[in-house]
Amino acid sequence: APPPLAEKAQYKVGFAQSENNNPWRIAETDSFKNIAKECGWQLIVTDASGSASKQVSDVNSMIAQRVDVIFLPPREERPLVPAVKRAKARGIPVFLVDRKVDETVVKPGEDYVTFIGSDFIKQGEVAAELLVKLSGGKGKIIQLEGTTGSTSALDHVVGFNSVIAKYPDMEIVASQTGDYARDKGRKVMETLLQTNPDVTMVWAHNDEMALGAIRAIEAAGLVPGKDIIVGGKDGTRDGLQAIIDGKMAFIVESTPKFGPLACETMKRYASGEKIEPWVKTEDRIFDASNAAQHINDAF
Amino acid sequence: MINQQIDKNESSGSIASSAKFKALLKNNGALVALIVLLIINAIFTPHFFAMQTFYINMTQVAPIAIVAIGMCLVIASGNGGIDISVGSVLALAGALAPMVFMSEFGLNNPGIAIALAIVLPLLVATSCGLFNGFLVGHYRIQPMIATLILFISGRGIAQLLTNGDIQTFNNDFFQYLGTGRLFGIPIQAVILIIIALFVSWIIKTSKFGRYLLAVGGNDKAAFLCGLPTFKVKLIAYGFCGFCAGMAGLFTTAMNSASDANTAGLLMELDGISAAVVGGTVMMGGKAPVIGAVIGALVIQMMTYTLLANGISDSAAMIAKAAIIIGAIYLQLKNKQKH
Amino acid sequence: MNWDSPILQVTGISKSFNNIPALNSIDLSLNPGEVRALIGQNGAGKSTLIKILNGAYTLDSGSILFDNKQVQYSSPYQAQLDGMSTIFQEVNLLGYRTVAENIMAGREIKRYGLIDWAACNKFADEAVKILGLDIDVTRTLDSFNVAIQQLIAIARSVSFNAKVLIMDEPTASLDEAEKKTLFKVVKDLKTQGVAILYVSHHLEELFEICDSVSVMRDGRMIETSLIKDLTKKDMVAKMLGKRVEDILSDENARPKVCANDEVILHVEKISGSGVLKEVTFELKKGEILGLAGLLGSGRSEVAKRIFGAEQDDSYQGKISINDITIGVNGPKIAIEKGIAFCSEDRKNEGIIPEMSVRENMSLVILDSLSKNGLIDKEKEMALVDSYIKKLGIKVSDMEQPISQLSGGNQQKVLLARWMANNPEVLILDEPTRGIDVGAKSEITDLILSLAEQGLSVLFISSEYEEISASCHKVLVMQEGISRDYLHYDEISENAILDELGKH
Amino acid sequence: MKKSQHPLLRTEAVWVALTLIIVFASLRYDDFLSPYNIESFFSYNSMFILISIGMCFVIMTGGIDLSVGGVVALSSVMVAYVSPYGIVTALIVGALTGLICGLINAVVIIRLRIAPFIATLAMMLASRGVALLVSGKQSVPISWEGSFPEYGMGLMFDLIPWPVVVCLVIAIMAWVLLEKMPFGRAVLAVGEDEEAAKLMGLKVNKTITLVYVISGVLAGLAGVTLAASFGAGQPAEGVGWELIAISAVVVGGTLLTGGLGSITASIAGVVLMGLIFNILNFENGYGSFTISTYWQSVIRGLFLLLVLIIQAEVLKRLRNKKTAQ
Ligand SMILES: Nc1ncnc2c1ncn2[C@@H]1O[C@H](COP(=O)(O)OP(=O)(O)OP(=O)(O)O)[C@@H](O)[C@H]1O
Ligand SMILES: Nc1ncnc2c1ncn2[C@@H]1O[C@H](COP(=O)(O)OP(=O)(O)OP(=O)(O)O)[C@@H](O)[C@H]1O
Ligand SMILES: [Mg+2]
Ligand SMILES: [Mg+2]
Repeated sequence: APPPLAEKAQYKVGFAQSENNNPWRIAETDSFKNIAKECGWQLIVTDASGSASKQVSDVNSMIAQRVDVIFLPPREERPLVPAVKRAKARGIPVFLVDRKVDETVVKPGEDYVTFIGSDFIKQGEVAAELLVKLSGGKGKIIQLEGTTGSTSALDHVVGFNSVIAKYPDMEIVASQTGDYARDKGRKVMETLLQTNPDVTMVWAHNDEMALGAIRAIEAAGLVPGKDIIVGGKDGTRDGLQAIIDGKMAFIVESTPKFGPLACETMKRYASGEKIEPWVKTEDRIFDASNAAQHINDAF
Repeated sequence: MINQQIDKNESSGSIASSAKFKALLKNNGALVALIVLLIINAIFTPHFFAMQTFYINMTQVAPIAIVAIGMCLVIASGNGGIDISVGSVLALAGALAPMVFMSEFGLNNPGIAIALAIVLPLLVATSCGLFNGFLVGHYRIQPMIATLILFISGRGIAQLLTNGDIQTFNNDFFQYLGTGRLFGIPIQAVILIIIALFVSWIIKTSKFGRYLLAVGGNDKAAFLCGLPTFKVKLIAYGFCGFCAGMAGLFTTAMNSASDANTAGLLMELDGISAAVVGGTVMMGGKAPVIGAVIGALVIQMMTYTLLANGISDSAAMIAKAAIIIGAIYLQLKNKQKH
Repeated sequence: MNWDSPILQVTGISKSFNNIPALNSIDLSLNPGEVRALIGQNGAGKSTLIKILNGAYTLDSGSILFDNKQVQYSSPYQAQLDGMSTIFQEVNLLGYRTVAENIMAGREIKRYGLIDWAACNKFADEAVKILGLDIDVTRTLDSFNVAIQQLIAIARSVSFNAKVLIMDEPTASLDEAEKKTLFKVVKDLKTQGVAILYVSHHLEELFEICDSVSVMRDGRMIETSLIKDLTKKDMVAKMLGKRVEDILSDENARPKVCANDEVILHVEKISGSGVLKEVTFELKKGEILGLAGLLGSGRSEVAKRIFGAEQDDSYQGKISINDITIGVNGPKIAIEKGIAFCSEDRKNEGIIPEMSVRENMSLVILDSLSKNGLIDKEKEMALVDSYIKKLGIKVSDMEQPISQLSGGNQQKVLLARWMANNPEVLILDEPTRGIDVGAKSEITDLILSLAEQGLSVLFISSEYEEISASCHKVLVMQEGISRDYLHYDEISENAILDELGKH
Repeated sequence: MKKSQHPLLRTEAVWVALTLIIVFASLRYDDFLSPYNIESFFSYNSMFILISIGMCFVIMTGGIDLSVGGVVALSSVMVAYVSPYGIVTALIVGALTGLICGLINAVVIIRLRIAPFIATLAMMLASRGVALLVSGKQSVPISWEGSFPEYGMGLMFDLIPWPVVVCLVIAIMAWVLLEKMPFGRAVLAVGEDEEAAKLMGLKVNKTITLVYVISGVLAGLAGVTLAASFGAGQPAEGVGWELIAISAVVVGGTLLTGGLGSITASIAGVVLMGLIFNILNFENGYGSFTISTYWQSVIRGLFLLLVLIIQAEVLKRLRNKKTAQ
């Protein structure tokens, strides 16, 4: 079992962010910072700038500082295994946030307390099903992938492709990385659109790339939402605005606001409750019907 | 003797011109690479011959090419000249522009704000370049390390200013910088061509150009000739900063958003590759500005070709490496023969 | 000594660069214990021949017989191991490394596979002692002046047990005292049976040490004869390919007395953080003032100080030109005030190698050649063309890169660079270093005629012969202090030497 | 006994800064000098020490190696695949991977006469490309059984992580190589003046080849550490590591122009730069205020600026004084 946690008024808490360079990550970090006071945390935040090994080293420096709890959004599945192992060895309970680590090596309820987060494969499936519904199961698709090698990007591809494969009239004509960035997403989309003019759908692994794709579609003289259906993921303010403007068809939510859930889960654990291995977040679907309603609490 | 030469040239005009073209190709690995890429595209890439292809490549190449021009001058200024901070400066300038016209003052004075949103980022970017130039020229810190400082901190400053947020905006005037066309040519390309021709002309005909190449060729000798070596370096680095700033404005305008976190990432590599593929020698003392632009076109066409043909970006990296080495090797080989 | 079985025999060596012949069927033979002078104008092919002998270049045709073996070395180092050592025109050692490391480089003494520094230092110490150098071999090379560095280079070569020693202008940066040391070494080696091939543009010194002379011209070997059969004039005539009668005698070179009294340049008690302690002198209009002194006496520093070439806060003293005081804020101000300066280090501080003759020449006067920051190219070409003609600079055309010119012609381009700016004071630091007699006298003539037109010249040279021939007045410097003047009538080589010996 | 250190090589700055920073941090933070922190600090930074030693050799010849980050990634991927065969195999495969990359660098630089900056920039792209291709863009799992993970996560004598031991051995070897072997002298000679080195009979091409090979091999070994201590073959890791290594070497007083350099000072440079991260983490934990990550990069830049300006000022004084001896 993972190391126990005493019930205290004040905790020294480590949050080892993997990178802080996109709105989603920033919102995630902020949600931990925002809940800290209310939850009685003295929060140590580190930033691994996208390097898995630095993230391990950040966790190590937290262990050295004898934190009570570590919240870890692992940059990647496999490389963060040692971090989890070491924390356990030093008697510090770890909560994984938003991404998992390799479950064949370390297990929830044993090496770490639990995984708090969404199901990336599911998100991919949901997105694919939405496209099927909107297109009537027919058409050509471009997929804009997340950063090469990231777990989320890999899982999204798996989920998305598995559903599309079931529809013979649907074809993914191109699947390229846009690095989760608007600029790159735009450039890639511009090029892909040029070589695949008959494309009718785009799914981007985050709203930023979707927004970039929209710019590219417009620049090509086409109308997003009419000529080409665009789907996103996350639920950013800009993304929801694009739905309201009719440029984006849907967004599969992937909330970064783990702070409250993390606080609650930790309290439950401290009180001795047995925690389920996966604390799932409720991911909604945003579309024209509800975008306006949610835009004010989007990040 | 000179007269004789002219006679000879005239009598064999057509032969001379075709020989000239051959010589041009021989001396310009970048041009060869570009032509090869165009042929490959003509054969393999679907829908390659379309106006839209031209537009896309023009708008996408503009930031790289402009940075490459700045990089070309910095490398030409000698003593290991290089500027690896261009990406960070690009991000900084790109982040500043929307901050200006989305500020309260900007919203109240839209006209002035647009002008300011262009001038201020360029000023800041130029200052960043001047700062680099100061470290290089005054403290004689090796350029790669001197510019490493802003490479690390520049983006941090941009992120601090924007709090890491992406700033999305809707501003037709400013977006014109990204999507506008002049005589049917994307506005960035027009600006790029103007800058390239102007700088190339300056290098060839002006006192500053001569100074730059002299300082790059032998800065001690240039100093003893009373040339303002420090000022020349300041201008070269400052101008490189300016170019990075311009690229930042383009990027922000294209996206109708600024993103301090990712804008211009790895731009220094593209800029350096383009400049060098275009014939800039790392030793300094040579500033082939037009070559740098051609080099940027090579880099851009390569990216486009690989992407358009669905080649994975991992394979694309290897291809890029090969073409950089290939183009430069062609150039060196032909130079050695002379 | 065996004069009949040569240690080195070269027959029919030819070499061309880019189809331009540099050497044309050269024959040469050298006996053990013989000191052979190799002379010729700049570009005659002396260095090329040497580089072929030691394997730096490959030959196109011909054969080299060394020590009764047919050889063709792949590198100078191979030659050195085999007993043929070369001392190159420029010091080719490492300034950051210690003297011992320089001497031992490539053949360090090892113990248990690691370098035995104590043994290395000892070996090096002995190697330099042979040359009469008493220096700490664990100091870095660049803490010694060029002359000592040159001697260290020689020590390295000699320590390879050379059978043939090739020296390419070894005295170019040595002063009289060090030359004496070098000559002594040469004589010692000679008695040990080492054959020496000695390249030099200083024809007088050949009489002191050489047995025989080979003359090269335009890549051909013109003649070899015993030195006692020749006069200096004969040599010059052969080098230039003229008749002896056509060679002007040295006496004509002496400048006319300078009648002017107007002082242009005042230098008062300047000193600096370097060797400069106290230097005071005046330079009159149209006067050529020689600065004589031993190596490291601070002559170059005086020049650089006047020109503001080194920005150093610790400089003191007063310098004024036409009664206007000038500071130390870089050469720009000095140039504006009418000072010109040709550095002793032509390669590193003079030419811009990648640039053409035209661009090199016009660098200082670009301001006056341009309007609104743009260069008037026609004006520039006209000006450059006129100077090429005026100074008789040998170039294929003005767009030729300066690095392709011979040393003498490079120097003329640099002189033209400054003359074009119409300076009032011209500072020349070793302007004839490494330049052949022909070009040398052309340059001296040029300086004399400039002075006649009212230009004041500060002339620094380590050749007292040259100084005494071309100066109105000579200032003797020692260890950063200006001593006495020698006036027009007192000037002679011996007088300078006497003066140097006084203090 | 051997020699006087050349005055242009200024290593004092880095040692003084290092001492100050360690004293400051150990007084301010309780657990800073705890064995755990020291051990984990070095097991992470041992990778940077390895590549910085290689970089130091390359820079001393007047070259530069931008490919180290990519080579680390590629090596870690290759090593992960062979991890079931134990650590010895892994070390060999890692070193071999680096060796091949280094050799290619050297060939491009020497045979094709392409500037090191460009040649290794191309290798930086190529090695990363191969790493991503081979791994299918995903991190490659390692075997959690046997000697491989033990190397990464176990401690020698329950005290020192194995990679740190290896790193230490290599550091000593590098020091001996530089200071006590002819090869080290050749490296410095080539860096100061290639022409002179050639004339002295030093094997210039061999020396240049060897330094790039050394740099490659050490990057390869860093890749082994990355896979073993940090849990997987990581094709996307190592971005920007070349800059960390270069700045560490420069902060250690080595000139980028070549001819001078110090292994120990370069290592001190790595430790100094690494400590900045470590201390910023501790400062956040200290609780008086939180330094946002954006501020951290600004602070790191400023710190680098400070060190460089001090170095430059010292050098300038020295140049002025030099003639006075
Ligand atoms: N590497 C080279 N490439 C092309 N031409 C060369 C090269 N080296 C020498 N030359 C040419 O060969 C000729 C002989 O040059 P060399 O250096 O042997 O003359 P030198 O007699 O040593 O002159 P100096 O007295 O100036 O040293 C010159 O015309 C020179 O321009
Ligand atoms: N670049 C340099 N590096 C090291 N030492 C130098 C340098 N320039 C001058 N010195 C030293 O300063 C002293 C004075 O040199 P300076 O050049 O002024 O003398 P000089 O009389 O002109 O002799 P030289 O004929 O060598 O130029 C010498 O002892 C020399 O060692
Ligand atoms: Mg010569
Ligand atoms: Mg001198």
